[in-house]
Amino acid sequence: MIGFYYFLSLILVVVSLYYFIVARSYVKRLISVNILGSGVFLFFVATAKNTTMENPDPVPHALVLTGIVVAVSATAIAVALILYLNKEER
Amino acid sequence: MLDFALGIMLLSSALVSLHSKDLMKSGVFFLIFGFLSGLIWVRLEAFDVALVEIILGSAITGFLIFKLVKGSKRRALRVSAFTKAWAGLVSLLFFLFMLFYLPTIERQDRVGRLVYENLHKSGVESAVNAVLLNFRGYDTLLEVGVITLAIFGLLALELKREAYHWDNPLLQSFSKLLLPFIVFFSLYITYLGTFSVGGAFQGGALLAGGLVFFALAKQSLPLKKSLILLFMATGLGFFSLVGLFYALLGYGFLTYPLKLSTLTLIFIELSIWISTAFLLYTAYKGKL
Amino acid sequence: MMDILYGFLLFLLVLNLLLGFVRVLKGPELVDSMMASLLLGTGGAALLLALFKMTKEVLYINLALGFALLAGVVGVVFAIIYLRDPKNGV
Amino acid sequence: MLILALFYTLLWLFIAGFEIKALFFGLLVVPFTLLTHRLLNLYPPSINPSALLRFFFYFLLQSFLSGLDVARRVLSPKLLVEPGFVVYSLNTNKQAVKFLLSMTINLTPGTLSVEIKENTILIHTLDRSSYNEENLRYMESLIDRIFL
Amino acid sequence: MERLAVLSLLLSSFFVSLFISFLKEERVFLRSLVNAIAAFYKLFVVAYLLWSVYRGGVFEIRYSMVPFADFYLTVDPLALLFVSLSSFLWLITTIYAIGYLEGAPNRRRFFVFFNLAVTSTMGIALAGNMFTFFLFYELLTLSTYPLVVHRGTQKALRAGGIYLVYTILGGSLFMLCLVLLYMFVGDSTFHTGGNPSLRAWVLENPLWGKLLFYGFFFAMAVKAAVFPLHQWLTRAMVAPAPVSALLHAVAVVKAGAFGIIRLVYELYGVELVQSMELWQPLAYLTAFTILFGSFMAVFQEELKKRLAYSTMSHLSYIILGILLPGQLSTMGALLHLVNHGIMKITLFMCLGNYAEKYGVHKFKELDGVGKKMPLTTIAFTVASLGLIGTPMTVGYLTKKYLEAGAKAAGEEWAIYVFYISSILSVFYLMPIVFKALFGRSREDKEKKGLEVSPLMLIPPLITAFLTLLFGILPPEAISPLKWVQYIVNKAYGGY
Amino acid sequence: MVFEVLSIMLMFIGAFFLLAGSVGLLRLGDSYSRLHALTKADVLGFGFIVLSCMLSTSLFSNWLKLFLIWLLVISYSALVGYALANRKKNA
Amino acid sequence: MPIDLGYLVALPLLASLLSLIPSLRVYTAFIFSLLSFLLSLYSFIYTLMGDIPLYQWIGGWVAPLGIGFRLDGLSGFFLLMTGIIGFFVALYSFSFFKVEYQRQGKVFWFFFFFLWAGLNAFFLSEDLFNLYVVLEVLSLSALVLVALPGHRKAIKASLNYLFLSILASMFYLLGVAMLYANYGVLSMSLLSEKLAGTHAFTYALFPIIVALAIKSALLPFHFWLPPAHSSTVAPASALLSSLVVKPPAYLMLRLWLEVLPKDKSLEYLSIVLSLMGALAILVGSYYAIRQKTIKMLLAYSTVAQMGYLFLMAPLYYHGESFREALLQAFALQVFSHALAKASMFLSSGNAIYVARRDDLSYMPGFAHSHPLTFFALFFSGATLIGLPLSAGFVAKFLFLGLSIRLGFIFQGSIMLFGSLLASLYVYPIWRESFSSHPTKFYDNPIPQLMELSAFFLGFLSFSSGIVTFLLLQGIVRG
Repeated sequence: MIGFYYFLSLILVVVSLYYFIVARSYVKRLISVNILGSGVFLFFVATAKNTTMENPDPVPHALVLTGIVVAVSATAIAVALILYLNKEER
Repeated sequence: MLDFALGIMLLSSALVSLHSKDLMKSGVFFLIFGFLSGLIWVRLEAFDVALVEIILGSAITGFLIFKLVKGSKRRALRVSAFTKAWAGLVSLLFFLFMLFYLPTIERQDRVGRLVYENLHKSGVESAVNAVLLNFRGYDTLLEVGVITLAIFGLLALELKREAYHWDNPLLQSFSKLLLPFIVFFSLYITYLGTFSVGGAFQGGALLAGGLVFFALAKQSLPLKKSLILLFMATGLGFFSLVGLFYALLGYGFLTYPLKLSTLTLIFIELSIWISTAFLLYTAYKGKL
Repeated sequence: MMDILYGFLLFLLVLNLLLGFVRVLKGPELVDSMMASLLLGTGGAALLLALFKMTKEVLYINLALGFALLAGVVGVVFAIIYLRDPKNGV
Repeated sequence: MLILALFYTLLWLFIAGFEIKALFFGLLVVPFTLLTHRLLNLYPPSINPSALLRFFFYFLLQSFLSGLDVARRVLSPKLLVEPGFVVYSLNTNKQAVKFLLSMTINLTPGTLSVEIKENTILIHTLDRSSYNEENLRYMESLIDRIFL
Repeated sequence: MERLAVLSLLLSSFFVSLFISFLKEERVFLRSLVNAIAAFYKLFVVAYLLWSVYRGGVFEIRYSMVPFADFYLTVDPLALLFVSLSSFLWLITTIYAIGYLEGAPNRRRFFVFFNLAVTSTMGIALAGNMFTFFLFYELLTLSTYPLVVHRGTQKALRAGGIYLVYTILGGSLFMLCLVLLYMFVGDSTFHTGGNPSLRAWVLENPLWGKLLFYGFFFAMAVKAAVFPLHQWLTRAMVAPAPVSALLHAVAVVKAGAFGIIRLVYELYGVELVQSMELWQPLAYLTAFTILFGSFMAVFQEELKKRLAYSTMSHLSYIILGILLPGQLSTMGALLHLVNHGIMKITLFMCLGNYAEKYGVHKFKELDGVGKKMPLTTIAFTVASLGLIGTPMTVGYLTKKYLEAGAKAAGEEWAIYVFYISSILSVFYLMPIVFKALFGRSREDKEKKGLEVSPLMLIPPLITAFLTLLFGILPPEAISPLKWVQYIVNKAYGGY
Repeated sequence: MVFEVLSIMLMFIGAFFLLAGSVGLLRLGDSYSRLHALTKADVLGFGFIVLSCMLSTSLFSNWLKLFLIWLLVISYSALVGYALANRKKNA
Repeated sequence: MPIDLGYLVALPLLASLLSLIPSLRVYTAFIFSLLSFLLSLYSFIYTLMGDIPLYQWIGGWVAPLGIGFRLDGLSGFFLLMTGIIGFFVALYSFSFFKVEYQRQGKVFWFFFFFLWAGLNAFFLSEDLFNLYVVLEVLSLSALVLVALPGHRKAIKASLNYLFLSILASMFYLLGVAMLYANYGVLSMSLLSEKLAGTHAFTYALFPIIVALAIKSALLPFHFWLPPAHSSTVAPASALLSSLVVKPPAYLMLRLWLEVLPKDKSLEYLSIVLSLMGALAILVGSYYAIRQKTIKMLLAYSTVAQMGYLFLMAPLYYHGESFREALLQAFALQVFSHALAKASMFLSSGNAIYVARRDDLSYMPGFAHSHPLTFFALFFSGATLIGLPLSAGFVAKFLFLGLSIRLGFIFQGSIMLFGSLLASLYVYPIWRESFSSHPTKFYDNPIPQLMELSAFFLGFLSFSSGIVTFLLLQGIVRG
């Protein structure tokens, strides 16, 4: 099962990487970067499950939590900047 | 079975979100992606992550993305075949690379066991929060720093933004009615953090959601701007002050004595709760 | 026995999500896609509660609480932001 | 205010349990919540409990019926639907009643409130032939009795 | 105490430079005062050092600056020769510059870099190994660039650009050679008679040794303006007179020559250079430079350019003297290092006076200047005679030693080179004197008092006097000659 | 045991209604009608599931929470239904 | 225990918050920048005297569980660098925001101190994941600093920067996750023990290296840097160009020299990096030479100068026996470039302040009208070229020596050629500032503090070469 999640995360990362490069609009780029992040988080969380203990390893969970918060902050500021640029364009 | 279904849904929503020419559709599917990944975290027993993903990763990010999409022109720009080709090549290479990598991962105990062994010394009963607040509290301090930084940065640039709202009485009364509940439950989730799934970020983000809802119904919070600013800075300020305080006392930076750790952590959680809430709220609003 | 029952139950719930998802994918209007938030809100919460039933872990209820609290907000926010401007509607 | 305080305290106690930590946290939570009420100037209206209860059960019934109704229509081989709009004019002019009613309309068989005007509600019905205004009238009166 | 003396030699002008950079432009008096005090102080320290080194004192500062290389300052007789020359001339030039630049803009910047240049000259003199030498050698480039372009005219800027191109390319070559040296040998300390570890290595790898030698030589030949690398020198004459005087008579060009002395005598060692016949092609090149410089000088209309070509040829005297084997030629070279400095500085200061007073820059404008400015013209004439090599002047001594050295080395062709050059120098120097003295008289109004301000007049007179004095002093007296003898005896007695 | 069986049955009923809602979402012709299906059937299905969960737990706090979840879900369903319908109408 | 290293992070953080209070801003800025500078100085001096490497486990939780601070020679040295530049930029900013950009001045300090805290945290951190968070702190505060002027160009530059830096962060995180999946630890010191004899880490290395290359603007990813560094206000440019691009390179060196074991694949990687570095030097210098505006010139020169750090990657791999010398060369290259670039950007701020323009050709006669600023440009330019006495020279000398000793002639020659190119792009600045044509000089005075701080930075960058033995003692000690 873990293999499936690893694979899933891999696909997410690769696909969003492709779209990140291809994307011509900031919005798409932002979305693809966020999805890429989710792929990475998925990888991390799957790692947490890949253990001999009965409970998953809490450390990756905490790290992913941190990662999500960081990603949200970056997204927030990106959104503000893009909106500003769009408004200027009009 | 469930995993596969969820996985396929996740993947397809990601693809649609990435590929769709219509930015709005991308936005919607991004939100769906967030929800689904929340469910996936649940399947992976990462409950804390799930909660954060649902509240922050999907809801708050979703709000932001909506707003962004709404403010952007929706025109499809043509991509040259060359770009596609090299992008495809890069991704393919990366894919193959990772494919070779994946088998090298082995099932093993990592730091997890150590966390459970030291849990009783941390002042928190939930393992994830113990890591977050105590074992790797420094990370969390910086994380609070990052989010504070981002939002203050956004304010500092003074980027004027359009406000979206719906001046609807029903909505207004509903959001108003809901707010105390949300405050209550966000605090409850924060409280849960000390022994179960939950925590300050989750609680704060929940409250932020409520506040955004409140603001969207064309109402303004009866709080002074300076007070909101103070709330926003509370998390970082309090956390670093605590760190400094213990350093000055001689315990060491961010080192809590065993007896006081629970109390300290509760106050830290509260401060993070309130600042997260107002930070994310401001992140959505774009101004004070 | 119970496992099969629960398995079937989960199957039903996932089927529910999948069916809804098909509609969301198909569109044709944005409003239809937006119903996803509603669908995922209730469907997801139901899934969580079913898992609670299976495992008797209280934390699923808390998760469902969070889900329920946010799903609705998301739907309304959707409606407000998206359909604000007549040009961008439908 | 007192009622609210009592309400939240009890809610907290029941939800969080009776540990020391929970009590301590509760001491912070309840004032916070009350403060929110205070800030929003939000106080519970005086209500008639027995009417509320009656409404509640009636609502449950309606909700059940509506669910059944929809499921029946949807699952029948021929879709038994004939969508259309109707306008329902309100008798009352209490704001709260109007809102609560328009919400409940969504959960009663075959109706969906689309637009709330001064004292009319635009309703979308799933099946025009089975639209039943009396039902709504009755509900309105029930709700009207809740708020004193 | 010893370390302090060495350091203060180096740092006195450096601190002056730093101090001045914070002074306001208007604080003329304070600036001049500080400059003068530092110059006198330095002279005092030099005197002290001369005395103690003569009595066998050892002065050195050494610490490991980077993992491979040491920062090493040492005071040996050769260093002292150069130090005393440049600190004396510095004093002279400082006085002159204060007068010359009176009322001119940007004097603060000028003096900052002027002092920095002197610091680097001191460093070059005191460097105890090639690494330290290189540090100050490049610092000299850096600090003289602003002086060259001081005026900021397009011409000056172009000259500065060419100067930088040459010196930085030379510097890169230098650095490359230095790094190679450190990587292969690991030591670049100057030893009397040659660095032993280098010697061992060169004997093992003659090809590399040869390459390295030529690399170093050409890196320094850039500054010494040996034939293909001389372009910058003639153009750099756009700088203000004191700059040309000090830097192009002493600091920059002599630094190159001084570096070659160090290279030949103390890094490779005379024996190695001779046994490997490293010197011969270079000697021919320098001989050609002598002739070329003198020849070109004859046809220069611009006076400063004329002197610049003359500098070029005279520097090659020094280098040829170094390269030719034998004690006598070495003595000639070292003497010429000093003598040429004294004479050239006189000439430049005199030209500066002409230019300042009557705006004379070209040969044809010289008419009758000599009668109006008799003292300046006397100084000029004395120095010119010295450069030509007339008896009773220091120039004669130099030529005598150089010719004797050439004869001793068995390289008679070099003697003819010196002769021809002397004849050519008559042709390019004497017309100036004649034109100044006997040209049509100028119609400018007579001004009262001295011909130029005393600050500008006294320095050339002093140096002109010294030209004569050192020329007629007996060999026993305290003079550069004696010091040079002392050095050469030590150098050749070393092995 | 009786409770257990009952609760599982309830859960299946709930799942059935949810499924019905989704089927409705798929089959119905216009957006308004689809909203009907979602709001009504889903809410009912969810109600059953909540009920079933209530039966299988004995903690009062859980009951309370489940009730609150239910309350939230129905009110949100109603509100979102209204909001979407309204926005579509005025779009 | 000498002093709690946490102060180095917590104090600037606190200062950033306090600086938001308008009435306290100036005092906060002054007191805390002085305090942070003294703290950095103290830690540097500690590395010269005390026993290093010094580990401090935050919260008392030892490595696999908790996070550690690690103070050793290299980090102490970089702390000093941060302290010096931070302090002088602070001094500069006092005046700068008084006379210009008043609105931005209100918020500048917040991000300034945040950046400072982030840099201190980066140099001290010992944990890979913690470094991820710190990288985010750095890039977000840098991003805001880029966007600070608020005009379209700046915003666009900052957006491009933001996207690349998020991408890079994600890649970095992926690499960290991969390492954690394979080895189960995040602390560098533990990782180095676990890595020995294994090969799986080479996979994780790839995303990490890509991320670090993006963040430090190595060649194919360099395009974000010039617009970002050139479009903002002078103090911010100075901070960005001198400090913000350095940490990734530092981390790479750390990984290379202290964490990763010898592995064949690393050798290939190092060659690739080296080629990219060489290209960065050539391309960066080429574009720098072609620029017509001073800030763009300086920004491209940063690209070129960062190239040196990567050019020498094969040395990091092969130069085990010269580890100390390598560390010193690296440290000095970073140090000299940082100081010089900060000074140059500050001086360019002065130039723009008087000339009101960014074009190189609009700063004529600068050496005549504002000598102190010119001195700053002059000394720092000399440092960039790597002329002797400057720390840049010592670094280049060491690099060149090592590359010859280890047989990397190509790297050595690129190095030498690079400094020639550097002189080509520094020279126009000097020439223009000397030019007296057209004869119009800018007579309006520049505030004293602005001139002095630029001058001191330039002077320090130039003269520090002579005391390198003192500066590098910490690195020698370990």
